[in-house]
Amino acid sequence: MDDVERPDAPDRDTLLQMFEIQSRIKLCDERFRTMLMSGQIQLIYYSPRGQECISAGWGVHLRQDDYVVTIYRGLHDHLAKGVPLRELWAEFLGRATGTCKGKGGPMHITHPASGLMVTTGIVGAGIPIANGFGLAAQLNGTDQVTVVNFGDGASNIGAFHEGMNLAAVWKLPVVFVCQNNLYGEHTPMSMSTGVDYISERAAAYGMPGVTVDGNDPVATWRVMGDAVARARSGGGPTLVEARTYRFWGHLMGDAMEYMPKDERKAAMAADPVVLYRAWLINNGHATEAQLAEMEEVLTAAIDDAVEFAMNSPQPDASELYTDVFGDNNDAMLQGVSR
Amino acid sequence: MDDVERPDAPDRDTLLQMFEIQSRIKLCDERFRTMLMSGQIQLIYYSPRGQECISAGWGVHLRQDDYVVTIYRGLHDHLAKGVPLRELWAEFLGRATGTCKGKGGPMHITHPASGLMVTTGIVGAGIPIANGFGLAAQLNGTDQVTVVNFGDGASNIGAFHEGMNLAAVWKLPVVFVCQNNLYGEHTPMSMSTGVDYISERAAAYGMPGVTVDGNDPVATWRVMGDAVARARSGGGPTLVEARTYRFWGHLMGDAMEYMPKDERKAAMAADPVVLYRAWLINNGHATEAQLAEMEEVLTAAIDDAVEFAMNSPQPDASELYTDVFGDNNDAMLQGVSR
Amino acid sequence: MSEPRIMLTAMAINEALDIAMTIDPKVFLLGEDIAEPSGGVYKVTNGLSTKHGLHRVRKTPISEQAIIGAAIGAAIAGFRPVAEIMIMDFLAVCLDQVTNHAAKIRYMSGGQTTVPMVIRTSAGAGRGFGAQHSELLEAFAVHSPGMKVAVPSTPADAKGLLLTAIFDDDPVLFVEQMMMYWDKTYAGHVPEGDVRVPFGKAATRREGSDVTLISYGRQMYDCLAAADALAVDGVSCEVIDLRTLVPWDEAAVMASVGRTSRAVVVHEAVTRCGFGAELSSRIHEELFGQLSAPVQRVGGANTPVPYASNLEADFLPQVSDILLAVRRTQG
Amino acid sequence: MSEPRIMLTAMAINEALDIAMTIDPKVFLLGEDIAEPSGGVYKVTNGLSTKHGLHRVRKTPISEQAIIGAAIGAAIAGFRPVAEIMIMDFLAVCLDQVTNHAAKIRYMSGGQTTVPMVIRTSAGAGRGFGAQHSELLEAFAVHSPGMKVAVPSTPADAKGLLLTAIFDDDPVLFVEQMMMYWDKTYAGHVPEGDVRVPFGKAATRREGSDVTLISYGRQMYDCLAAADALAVDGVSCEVIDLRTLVPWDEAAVMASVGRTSRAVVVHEAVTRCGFGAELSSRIHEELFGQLSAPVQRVGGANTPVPYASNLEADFLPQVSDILLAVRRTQG
Ligand SMILES: Cc1ncc(C[n+]2csc(CCOP(=O)(O)OP(=O)(O)O)c2C)c(N)n1
Ligand SMILES: Cc1ncc(C[n+]2csc(CCOP(=O)(O)OP(=O)(O)O)c2C)c(N)n1
Ligand SMILES: [Mg+2]
Ligand SMILES: [Mg+2]
Repeated sequence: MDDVERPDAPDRDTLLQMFEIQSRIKLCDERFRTMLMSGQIQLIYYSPRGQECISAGWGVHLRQDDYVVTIYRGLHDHLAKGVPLRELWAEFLGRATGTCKGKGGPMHITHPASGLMVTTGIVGAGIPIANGFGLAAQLNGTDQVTVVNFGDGASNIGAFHEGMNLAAVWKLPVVFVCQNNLYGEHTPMSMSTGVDYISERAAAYGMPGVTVDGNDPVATWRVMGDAVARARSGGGPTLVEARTYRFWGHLMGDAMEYMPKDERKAAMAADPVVLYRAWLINNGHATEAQLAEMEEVLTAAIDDAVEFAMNSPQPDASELYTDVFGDNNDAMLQGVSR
Repeated sequence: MDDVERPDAPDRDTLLQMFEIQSRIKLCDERFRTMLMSGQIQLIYYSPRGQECISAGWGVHLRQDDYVVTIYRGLHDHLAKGVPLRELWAEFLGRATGTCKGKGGPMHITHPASGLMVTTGIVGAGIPIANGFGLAAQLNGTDQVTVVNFGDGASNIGAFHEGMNLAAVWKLPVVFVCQNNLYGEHTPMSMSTGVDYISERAAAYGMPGVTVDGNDPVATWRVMGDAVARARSGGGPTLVEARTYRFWGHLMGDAMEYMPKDERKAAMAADPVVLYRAWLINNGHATEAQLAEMEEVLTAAIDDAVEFAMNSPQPDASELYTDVFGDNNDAMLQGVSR
Repeated sequence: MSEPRIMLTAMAINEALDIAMTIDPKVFLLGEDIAEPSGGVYKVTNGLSTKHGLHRVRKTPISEQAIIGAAIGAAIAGFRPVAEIMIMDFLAVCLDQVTNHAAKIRYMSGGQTTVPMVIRTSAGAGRGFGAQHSELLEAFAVHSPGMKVAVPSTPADAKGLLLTAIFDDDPVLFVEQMMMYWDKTYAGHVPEGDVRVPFGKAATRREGSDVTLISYGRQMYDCLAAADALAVDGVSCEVIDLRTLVPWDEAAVMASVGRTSRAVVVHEAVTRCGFGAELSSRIHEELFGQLSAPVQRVGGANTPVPYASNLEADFLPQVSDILLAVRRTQG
Repeated sequence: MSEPRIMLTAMAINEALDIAMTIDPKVFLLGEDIAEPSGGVYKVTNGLSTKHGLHRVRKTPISEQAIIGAAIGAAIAGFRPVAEIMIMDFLAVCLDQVTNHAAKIRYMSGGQTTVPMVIRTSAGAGRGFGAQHSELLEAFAVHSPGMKVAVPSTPADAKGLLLTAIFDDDPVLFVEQMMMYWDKTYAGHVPEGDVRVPFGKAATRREGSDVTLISYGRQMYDCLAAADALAVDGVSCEVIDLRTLVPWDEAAVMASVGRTSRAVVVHEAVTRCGFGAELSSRIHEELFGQLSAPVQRVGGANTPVPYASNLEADFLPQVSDILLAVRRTQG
């Protein structure tokens, strides 16, 4: 984000709210990585660092009763939808106090109270499911919106195609957010995808498609706002491609030998959260002290969540066998010698 | 086809060759339907009547060593690729002398000697498989072309999307022929598909896409020729949408209550094979006598094939257990009490 | 007492769907070609879109992943969707939505989100449809913890089990053998109204003392036919119809086989790694030492389903196969 | 005699791929991220694209149906493709290509077209990947006539069976438990060169006289550990490693159990309707009357795979479960 005032910017509250979400994500991510590197915790971790502005961009447009679906790389989306820090941390660490009692884990965060409905580890699979939430709202006659997040790589899988087409044909209130970080695991988008812009694919369904710089919070906010408003008002679905970059590769421990060093260096130098922070201050939307205080509060909340999670027990052994079915679990688990 | 001379038409031999293929399909289809209605034979039959010009349109461009993949509604494609009448009829009737010894049936006609490689009953599934034939040609450095046929309905399934994208990214020598007959089973295309023209979907893969009147043999011939030539010369895949109509609904016995009567009547009145026949005569490309003789020869060949098939035995009972694996079949079939 | 209401299987299923939609606005249907004017390729959903509206009887594109996905999301959001997968073999194009999502979501969310949906699917050989339209794949769902599985054999069960499935809070795979839809051989009395058949309760279709035939779905009739034939020879067969496979009625099976000391399990699916293997294993595990003969399995051949009618008939488990299997238990 | 060549499982697989590509130009690989510079997410294909070229080690989009489809077509056309499905649970997104096409095409074509391809896939719990990245699904393939299935337990078998799979004329599902790839616990001697291990020949990993433990893949080691523990108590276990499930070595299993009169089958997959049910059924069918106890099954819990490390460990079959099962056979 260039350091000039933006006539297209939202009001100050919204600007700060976006920053708050971005910072929460960034600080959370930093804590995860620090604790992972120091060996305090161990888990498969997909860092969303670099992609904060996208979730913040839709986050401020959504109500609590709107639905969000996301993927294994979902921490930013979970936080943008308001999943509470304590339960989120506890779930990432596999504790009984986690959102899912430690049974789902980072790839399967669910917190209906915040509207975070499904996190899936199967590339593209959340897209058809998101349509179901949209359909529920449509059938109920509410104006709830569903936002489903996925990567650039996901746009090559069958579920994307089927889901996009059905949403268009049924005019579902769903916003399809393709967080294009230019890579799917170790493969650059150009080696896997027949188009340069994922948003070009929207036309194949008669759906509006738009590409936005996902590192520009103001532009992203506007595009997301239009898409959410279209969905909310019965105008049907939109495909938003928000272009960004994964700072830390596919997952922690990734050697990143397939990412050109300069490319990554440049992306990190243009850290969108850092630039946005500076922009807020330089354009008088906030003072350094204000933002620092916000960050302090967030840090304290993360401290608290980490402590809560680290001090929480693992799930009781009996939990292995619960929640498989709603009723009569024992009978359903029958047929085991062990 | 209007009754005026066409400057875009191919040479006379090609024109007559196309008519020969169309007539073979039309006559075969008529025989199947007559025999089904009279109860002489019983089988699930998907009539290709109305779609003859499309297969003839690519048929005359292909060599024997080119590959074709098609679907349950595939009789026209089988014939256009040269599958011999006797074995084809025998397979449709489940006889030991059929292309597949009676074990595949109409939905699974295979005849590698003619280059008819796979017929599948799963909507869309032939598309990814066709890429494999294209890849084989590409890796072998031959200039063989693969033509894969599918319906409008198939363009909404995941396999279509994955297959199209991979073909584009790998620049495979494959021609994707969408035989758009406006319906998928009982559902009109407009109720299931986000675009008006399937060819619009090509852009989502950076692939050339073109729509042609599949009832116009000359126009279809030209478009198919371009696509086949592009594939053969290393120019990569093309999506051809050939628009047409199913005269007899989804399958024999279909009540067709979902097809507007007038629409069907108009389509049948504009029978593309009949119009083409008239055009050939009226524009001096053939005489009535010439075409009638051609039809007689074809009818005799069909008579022969029908007789051959009807007089062929069903497969031997032992065939149930063969061809499951290439070796050591007994051991592989182990584990049966029966 | 009222007259018996004799119905065909397809009509019984239709009635269950109608009742469910009538009593609960959260029930809706989705699938290919299920709406009017055609009412489904097998006419099973005939009339329902006219009565309940196209918003509740929803025709879809040919997009099975989208169908199951939409059902999952709507189910989590409080609906009770009934999705139709036209033919069971097509489960293979959307299995990810079924086994990785519908089945696992309750567990992965720690019980926060449930997926009360039904997947209705028609299945089975005998129609000359060939290798890709004739399979019974219930074993896939049984092997996927989180899925319940029902396979009715009578019109009354088709209706009663479907109603139970729709109002169950877990995802249910509901298998309808297409040979039974409109064939009068399988017609039977169907009680009026919202009469439900519970899951996990087998039906004893015939009592007997020498051997227990355990089956489900259409093959139950083959068991009855075999029992008739064996009765002539003085062999008394008990015929147990499981009705649901997850859960299945272990108590009833063990009690019966405990008495007869002989069992034959029969299903249409390919024998190898079919549900019959699970049944056989369980019976041996529980009743070892009480059995007079090993449990016999009768199932589809371990081959794809062939097209030619003679081979297709041979693929299917035959009454004669059951007779042979029973003889082996008499050894 | 030369020194033993101790290798890790991933390296042994890599060597098999390298040899196959070297000796036969028709062999090529395709899958997500398998090429350089990264060489695969588990580095199993490391170096191969550099050596054999990007046209033979083909990175694909995230499109599993397209991957398997391309392999099928190329296989029919005379190649021997080796497709990688990164994690076994993802088979669910492409199962149609596997079970409806790869498996059935030879049969449906009456033997005219064959599909000599391999699907390599990594599998298994124990890495904290949760419910959608941890499953063993070999039973799906065993229940799909036309597919062969291999699950190696040692580096030598991983190499030798993979070479056999690649040069076999039928489609093979080749299951690699990811816990074994780079773990020294599973390292072992691997013969140099094109040394193949035949399908359908079990390996007796330990001889014993009291009970037969039948397993495959990683769980074979749990069987050995159980056998060690039981030896202390004077119980002598024979450990049979099946190596391939289709075909499986009935002769070896029946001979061993015929001698010991007791059997425990062990695998990682969910127990219900797992391959263990097939094994158990077959053993009872063949050896009824010769068994001293019912065949015991030890497998994954009948639940999705949980995330928390303590639950995940409990999900997996444990050595202690095997000990308990053996005790049950001693009755
Ligand atoms: C169906 C399926 N195939 C493969 C994978 C393995 N996988 C996990 S993440 C990933 C890359 C996805 O890339 P993208 O959609 O761009 O999302 P990103 O990770 O970049 O956020 C792959 C291939 C999977 N989880 N699911
Ligand atoms: C995956 C799958 N879903 C559903 C079906 C059932 N089905 C068979 S044909 C058909 C309609 C296909 O329509 P289209 O692609 O337009 O081809 P057409 O029959 O019109 O030639 C359907 C839904 C199937 N065979 N495969
Ligand atoms: Mg990406
Ligand atoms: Mg059509």
